[in-house]
Order: sequence, then C-alpha cells, then structure tokens
Amino acid sequence: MSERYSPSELLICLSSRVMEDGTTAFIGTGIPMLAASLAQSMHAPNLVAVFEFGGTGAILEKLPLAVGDMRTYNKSLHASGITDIMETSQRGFIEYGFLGGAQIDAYGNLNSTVIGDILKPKVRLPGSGGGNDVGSCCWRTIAIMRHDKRRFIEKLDFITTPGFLTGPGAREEAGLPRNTGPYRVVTNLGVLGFDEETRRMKLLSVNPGVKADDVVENTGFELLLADEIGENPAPTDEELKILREKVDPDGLYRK
Amino acid sequence: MSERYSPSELLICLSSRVMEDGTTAFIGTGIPMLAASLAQSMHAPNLVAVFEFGGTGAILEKLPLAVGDMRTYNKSLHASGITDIMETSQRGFIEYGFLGGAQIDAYGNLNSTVIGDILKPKVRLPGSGGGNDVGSCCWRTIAIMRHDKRRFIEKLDFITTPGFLTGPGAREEAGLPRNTGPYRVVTNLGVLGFDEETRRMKLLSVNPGVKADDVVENTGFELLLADEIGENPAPTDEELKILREKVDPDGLYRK
Amino acid sequence: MAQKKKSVPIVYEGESPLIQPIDLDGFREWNRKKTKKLVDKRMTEDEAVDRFVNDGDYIGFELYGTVRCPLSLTRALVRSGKTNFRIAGQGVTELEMLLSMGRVKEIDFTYIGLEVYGVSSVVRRAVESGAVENVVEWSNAAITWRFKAAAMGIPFLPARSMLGTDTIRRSSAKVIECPFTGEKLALIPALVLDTGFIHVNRADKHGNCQIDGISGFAIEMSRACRNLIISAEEIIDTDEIRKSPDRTLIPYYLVDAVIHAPYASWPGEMASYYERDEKHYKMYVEQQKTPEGMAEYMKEWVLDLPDHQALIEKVGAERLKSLTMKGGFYYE
Amino acid sequence: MAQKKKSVPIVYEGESPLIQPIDLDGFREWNRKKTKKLVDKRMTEDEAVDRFVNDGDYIGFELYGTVRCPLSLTRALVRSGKTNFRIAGQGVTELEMLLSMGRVKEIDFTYIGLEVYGVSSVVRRAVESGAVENVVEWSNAAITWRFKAAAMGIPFLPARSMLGTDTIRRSSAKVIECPFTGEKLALIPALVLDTGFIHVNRADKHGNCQIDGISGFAIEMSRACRNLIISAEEIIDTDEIRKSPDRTLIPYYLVDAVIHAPYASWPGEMASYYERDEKHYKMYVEQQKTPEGMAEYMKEWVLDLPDHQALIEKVGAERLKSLTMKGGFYYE
Repeated sequence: MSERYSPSELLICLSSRVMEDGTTAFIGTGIPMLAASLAQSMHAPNLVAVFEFGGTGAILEKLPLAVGDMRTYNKSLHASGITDIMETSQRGFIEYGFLGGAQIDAYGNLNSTVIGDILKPKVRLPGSGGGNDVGSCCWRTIAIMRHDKRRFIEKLDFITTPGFLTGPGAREEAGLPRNTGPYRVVTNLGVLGFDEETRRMKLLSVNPGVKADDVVENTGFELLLADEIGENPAPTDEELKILREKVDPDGLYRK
Repeated sequence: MSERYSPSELLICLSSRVMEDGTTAFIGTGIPMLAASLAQSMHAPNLVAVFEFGGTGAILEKLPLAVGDMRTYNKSLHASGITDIMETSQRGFIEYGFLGGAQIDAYGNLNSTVIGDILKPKVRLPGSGGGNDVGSCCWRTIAIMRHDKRRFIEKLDFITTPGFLTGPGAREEAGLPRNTGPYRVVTNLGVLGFDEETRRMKLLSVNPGVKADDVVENTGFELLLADEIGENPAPTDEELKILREKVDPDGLYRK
Repeated sequence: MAQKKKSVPIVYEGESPLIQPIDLDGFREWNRKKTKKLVDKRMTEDEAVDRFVNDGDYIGFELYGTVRCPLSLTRALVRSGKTNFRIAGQGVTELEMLLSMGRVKEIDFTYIGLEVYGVSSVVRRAVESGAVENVVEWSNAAITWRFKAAAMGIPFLPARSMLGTDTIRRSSAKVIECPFTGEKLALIPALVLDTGFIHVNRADKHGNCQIDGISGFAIEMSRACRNLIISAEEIIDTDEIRKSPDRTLIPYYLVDAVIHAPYASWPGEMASYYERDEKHYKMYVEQQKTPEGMAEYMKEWVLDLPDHQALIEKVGAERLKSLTMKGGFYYE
Repeated sequence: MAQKKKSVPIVYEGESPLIQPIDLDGFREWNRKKTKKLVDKRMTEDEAVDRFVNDGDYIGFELYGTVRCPLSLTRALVRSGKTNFRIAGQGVTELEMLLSMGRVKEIDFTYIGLEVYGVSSVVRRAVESGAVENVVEWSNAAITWRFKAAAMGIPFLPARSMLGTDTIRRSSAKVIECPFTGEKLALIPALVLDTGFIHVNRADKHGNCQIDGISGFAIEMSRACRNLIISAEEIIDTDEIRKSPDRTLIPYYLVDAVIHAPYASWPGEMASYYERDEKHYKMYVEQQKTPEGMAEYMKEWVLDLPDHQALIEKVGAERLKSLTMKGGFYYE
C-alpha cells in the first residue's frame, strides 16, 4: 500500500466512486459519511445523505460522531425521525445503503450479531441496528469490509442482514422487495460485485498493488472472477486534497 | 318548551351536564362544541377538548365553523394530525365522543350514510366521517338527536357507526375494544341510557314539560323505562348567561 | 426457515373490490425514478394538471372541511376537462366541483358534507342518480390509515375501528383473527394515489413544505402519491427551510410541482393567514342546492375565469384583506 | 356479518417468546385512568424512579447513541437499587450502566455498541457470561415499529424487513402471506413499556414537550408507555406551549413525571444546547473495557454522587460552558 494515502482513505475513495449523482444514500457514521461527503464534492453534488434517526439532505460540513448527532441534520432539508426514514426506505426512495459486519458470505449476507452460537456466544457483537433494515429495503447495498478468510466465509454464524440469502429468487421468496440486494463489497483488497445469475460474489477489480490471487486467497469461499478484472485507480491528488482539507480536516481517517 | 331558552340551548345544557371534569371529549362542530365550552365554564374546568384533525386542549373562546379550523387549536396544548388523534383514541385516551345521525336503533347503532338501499339510495347522507371511529374507540359515546319515530327506529337502513350492535357481547365479539359503547342519547324529549343487561335503550329522564309517554310514543322501537324517571332541570340562569355571553355571543344557537 | 403449519382465519371480507389495486413494488419502482435533485419545480396550476393528471386517474385532496383547501388546483382541474376520476372522498368543495361536472366515476367515501350547513346537495344528486358508478364506504381514520399504510410501504394496517358495521361491509377491508392475540382485527388496505393535491403555508421551489398548526393528513397523504402537486401561500428560500428542517413536513423529493397560489383556500380558511369567507360560503351553500344554481356558480367562479389570478382579482383585494389575519393562530 | 371461510397461512414464527405480552385492552384501561388534568408533575429523579419503577419492570430509553440521553434518570435508577429489568435494547451508556451492575434479566436487542468506538465490552461480558438470561433480536426499524404499533393501539405492524434472516428467527415476529397481495410479510408485535425515559429540550410542568431537530423515536415511544418519565433541559411556561402547539411532540397527558435536568445528556450531546464531551467519552470508552474500570467509573460518576446537581458540580461549570452551543443546530 502506498504511503500517499491510508487504508481508510483508500476505502473512502473507492466507496465514494460507487455512488451516482442524483441519488439517495443511507449513511452511517464513519467511512460511509466521509465517502458521501467526498462524492458530493467530486462527481455527485446532488447525492442526498439520509441518516437513520431523521436527517435528510444535510450539508456535510462536519463529521458526525454519532448516527443521530446534530451534524447529521446540519442545514438539512428535513429533520424527522427513524420511522419516517425507515418507511421512506421501505417505500423505495433510498438507492444506496452502506453496511458493515464481522462476517460476509458468498451471497453478501452479513453477520454483526454474534461469533459462535447465538445461545452461547463467543463474542456478542452490537446487533443489527439499522443494518437489517438497510439490507432489506435499499435498492443497492454497499458493504465495506476488511478482507480476510475469517471474515469472508462459507457459512455465517448468524445472518443478521440479508444479502441474496440462499441465492437467486431467495429474497423475493422471503418477501423482501423486488429487485433489491447487495451491489458492491468494497475492501482493502478490491471491489467485488455479484453475479447476475448465481447471485454469488464476484471480484470486479483489485486495489493498487493487489493481485486477483491475493483476493482469492483471502476469501474463505469460492470467489467468482469477472472476465476482465480491472485495477482500481489509486486515490487521485484531487480526491486526497478534498478529503484532507474539507471532508476530514482533523485527520481522523488519515491513519 | 319554555321561551326562556331555545331547543338547541336545552340540548347544549343537557349534553354539557353529562361530561365529567378531568376527562377528554371528542368534539365535532356544532352543539358538542358549545356543550364542551359550557361544561368548561361550569362544572368541568379540566375537560379536555379533542378535535379529530389534530387539536388537543384548546381554550374554546371562539366557536369553530369547521372541524379543523384554527379555533379548534387556538391556544391549545398540542396541534398534531388526524392519525395521532384517532390512534390516541384507539389507545383508550378519549372518554367521551359525541355522535349524530339520521337514524338510531334500540342498541344505539347509528346511520349517517344512507336512507334506503345503499346500492339505490333514496337519500345519500354525508357518510361516516369520524363517526364510526368515535363510536368504535371512545369509552362512552353521547348521541345528540331529534326525537321522532322516523329517527328512532327498529332497524336501521345502514349501520354506519357501532352502538351495541346486536346486543350484549356483540361489540367484543366483533373485535371492538372492551367496555366501550353508547352511554347517553340526548334528545329534545329527554335523556336516555342503555340497560346494563340487555344493552337496549332506556329512558332515564324527561325534559321539562315532557311526559314519559310522549317519549315512548315518539320512539319506533320498544323503549325500556328506568325504575324512576327523573325530570331534567331546565337550563339554569347561570348556564344561559354563560352560554349567551361567553360561549355563543353571536347567538348562532339561540334560535 | 423452518415452516410451521398454522394459519389465521379471515373471518370477514368487505364486499367492495379495491378501486385502486395494491402494487407496492410498482410504487417502489416509481419512487426510485423520481428525481432526488434539487430542481426548480415551480409551474402554473394548468401546467401541473396538464403534466401530472390523466383521465381515469385515482386522485385525492388533502384538507379538512373548508380548511387549507387546494382550490386553485381544483379549479384548474375542472377547467382542464379531464374526467372519469376515481377519488378518495374526503373534502367538500373540491369534490362537489368535480361531481357537479360529472367527472367522478368511483368514490372511496368517508365524509362529504357541509358540516353545520348539512348534507351536500351536489353529492346527493351525483350518487342518488347513479352518475357515480361505484361508492365504497370508509371511516375518516380508515381512509387516513390507508394513506399511512402506503406511506409506510406496507399493504395494510390493522385497526380496531369499522368492525361489526355496514361501513366495513361496504368497504374493501378484511377482518382476521390476530395471530398474536386471537382477537378480531380489521385490516385496512393501502391506498396509493395517482395524483394528490395539497395546499400548504410555505414551500421552497423544490417542494420542501411547511404547514402551520394542525397537519390533518398531509404527512400521510403526501407519502402515498405517485404524483404530488403542491400549492403554497408563500414561496420561501431553501435557506429558510435549512434553518429549521424540523418544520419540513413534506420533503421535496415527494413533490412534482410547486405552485405559488396565495389565497388558494378561499373561500375556505388558511391557518395563520386568513379566515373563511363566511358570506361567500353561505352563498355557495345556497347555490349548490340546485343543479342550476351550482352550474351558475361553476360558470361564474370557475369556468369563466382563465386562472387563479383572475379569481383573486374578481374577489378583490379589499375583500381578501378583510379576511386576512394579523399573524399566528393565536387569537388575542 | 356473513362469514366466508378463508384463512391466510402463518408461514413462519420467530422462536423467541414475547418478553412483554401484548394486552391492548389492559393498556387502554391504564390510559383511561391516567389524569387528564393539568397538574404540576415536577419532581426529582429519585422521586420519579421511586414512584414509577418496580423490580422486574419492562423499561426503555429513548435516545440515539450519545444524543439526547436521559442520563440523570439512568443514574438515579442505578442508585435506586431496583433490578431484574427487562429492557428494549436501544441505547448505549444507559444500558451499559444497568448491565454492568447486573440489573438486566432480559433484552429485546437491536444495537448496543459504541458506534465508531466499536463493540461494548460491558455488553459482551453481560451477554457472553449468561448474566442476561434471555436475548431477543430485532432491527432498529422493527423495535420502533413495535412502539409504533403500541402507539397506534394495535397488536402488530406489517413490515418488509427482517425477512429471511436469523434476526427474525431469534425474534418474536411472525411471517404471514398478506391477505390482500399474497406476498410474504413480517408482522412486528406491539411493545408497551412499563416505564419509559425520555430527555427533551423543553417541557412545561404538566409534561408538554418540545424537541429540537430530529425526533428519533420519541413520538412513538412516548405513546407506548404505561408510565412516562420526562427530563428536560428547560422548564417553560404553559403559555409558551400554547403559542406554538404544533411544536408539542409529547402531550402532557402521556407524562407522569417531569424533571428539570440541565445537561442530563452529558457526556452525550443535546441538540442546539451542547456538544458531546469527547474527552470524557473517550475516557469512559477506555474504562468500560474492563470490569474493574467500569466499576470504578460507576463508583466515581454514579454511585458516589447523591444526585444530578452533584454531578453537574463535579463536571464543573467551566467544562460544561465549553461544550455549550451558541444556539440552533445550524453550524456557521
């Protein structure tokens, strides 16, 4: 990894590039927040940030420290509450949702509830929070993960948040809204998508200095490979400048 | 009927006296509004007026002209919307609800939808509005009616709003909240209640100058009579003074 | 998922079919395509009606009685000649105008009447003659819960109202035994409007809306529309919206058209702006009693006027000024 | 009513029993008895906890992360010694305080974590050790819909979330085929709290409450409590409430106790009043990592203090002043 940018900065830039202009994105604290703010300054000035506890359309000038803090509705267009936001998502208004987790499987299902048996937990994790709701009702979800074999595994200890569940048609069969599901997985090794037919995870592009084999080796399930695997451009000078001077001037994510 | 007061003024005073202090009442435009306002000035200073489209706890200084006009939340404690109010009622917070209708039967069911067949209406009436909701979820409803054989009938053309439906246990059997139902019917002839056992309408007291037989004769179904039928005191000087000077200074209801 | 074989009985079904079918995934796809950009949506009433209303649409108006009425839009709708509407029957003057012109085919009916002034003669003529082909009954809470279900993105809401009556018999609701409590429960189906009309106190050009005082069913209905047309007493800067985002009841992304229409609620009232024009309203109440009277009213006050500005001029500045409040819904 | 013999399948049932049974008619009777009079409900945190909380109660806190936290009430609750609570697991510091003291028996769990600072060590210890006897899973939307169902007076709300996951398997939700659309739908059961705690910006002595900015789930939870205890940064005159009744989010009749508690959300933030005390919070995050550290924190910052005033004095006026905002949630 180059010293021009930190691992976090790379993730922020990669996540930022995924989001289209003129769409809405469900933002949690941390990397998604910086990614959305960077996207607003780069290619997506009309990206609408939506925060779970009620903020819509904030001008992202200061980094929120908590998912419902004042900065999530600073100069925003609408400050309501969690049901209004979750129902707006259930109604189909939210395009992107960011997710994280301790484990992910080939269908993009996520675990943020427990390591081990739920009835005798080895590690009790924070739980679904809004994760399951984002994974259920946003049109396209983007998971941001550290990439290793402990996290990218064949069978989750617990499915907290739905990806494609057991494969093609499983979301619809379960009652989840039509044509929704995982879209991208952004990791320290590359960017992954999902095969249209099998709904299994597929490597789309690798990060600078990373080879496709590295990604395969660090994945605990059989990973599909795109016909042509691209290379993600490193963060540009412009991205880094905006990120450091405007989005994260206190350098919280420069490490 | 004495010339000291108008028929409307009598109805207002009778309705007013029914309401206990420290309770809530669902108020529609017209007579219920004046009755609540009079009650606030007489025996029930803590009567909380609730209006269907969102006003709670207004100080009833000016007569509303429409069910959601500014006067229904003038200096009120809470201005919300119809779902908040209806759900507050569904949660059991509203004690009294006022109702009206073109027809009423022995069980206090009301028709405000149609005269004749609903599929070939002779007279299309305004419909349920909030009537059915008030009759379903308030603890005790008070119907205000003109008393004659065309209105007090054996079988309604249409049950718009539930009274005791077909009799004892029928409300609960239908799924309506426990221990709710019709409480009083206030008419130009007297005040009626409902028998605890049969849930049928029962004459409790007659208005000044009216005899029990007059009420029976003007009722189209078999009317139960209380063991002792009282006589409703005429509007007092104090009631009339407050009504005319404070509640209805423009004399809209003095006719 | 492990499957347990159980079921809950549907103990009752209202006999009216749904006038507007439930298609939540279709609504989701529609909402996905609506622009999320802050574009200028200001236009005239005529443009909005032209672009967002079609013959046969299911339409609805948000208001209560004669309060906060989208009447400038209603008049434009009447003048447009569009017809065969299916409507959610809450409102008074709006529906009487459409009914008197024979533009309404089906009604989800809650309350259409003149409150203290009694029954609507226009409604009587339209329904008793059979001109309206289909009338379905609901309570006021039920119709709002229908909007609320759509606003929540779900196919129905449970309720403890309407049960046991002819109102539910003539509705499209169902009654089940609750799978949690075993008690009977009405299920009120979602209702998505093709186009909704709402008049608000203030909006910015993108459609972020503020409403003073009670909000009726504006929050629910605004979220239950494929197309949403807003008229506003005042157009304000988006900076004003951003200063108090907790006052935004209808966010811009729901809105397709914004019309600056002062006094749009006249002869009805507008909270904190103006009171009802009682003199005109009483005159209207008299005229609507006969077909001829109503036709005359429609000609004079709707059809012969080219637009809302012409109405304002016809009513006259002096009359409107006399109705205007000094500010705030706080009588002194 | 004519009966049609039909039914809808319950295709799935979550395996956790309801921690708090559904009794809507009981809730109605409770609500009927609550006073509707405008009485003075001001009291101290200790009095409120003493009067309105019992061992074994199902309790809940309304807040989001470290924002608008009812911490003066939480500290009083800890000091009261009351225990064996069943809780709705949304919140962070409140629950960590109770969990670290072994006061929690069962949790309806959504998210308990430190957001950017990671997992809660207190939660790990309490759940992994089995000290908490029963943990039921929900999503954030689902827990709020549970309050919303109770607030609406109905036994459940349908949802298109949680479906197909272990989250629903470990919940008490059910899945049915929708009687209108035939599609699968989660049914989220109502949740009525025995006692709820909410911190607001302003309240009058009767309990009419105003909240600045986003309202989280205050509207829903306030309507889903048998007892509701409010703390407020400021106590204002009822005349102020009456001047803008559309700012009242929680009406007085829901409220049992009103506590004047400036800086109650410290070390968390309070919209338009003060920002989070990052220095103290980071220290707390470190201390909660070990049982000893957490015990020390609890002793110093909760158990050894007699009341909220003592905490305020311990934090110090200068520190609090440095966190205080100039006004408005509008950064310049």
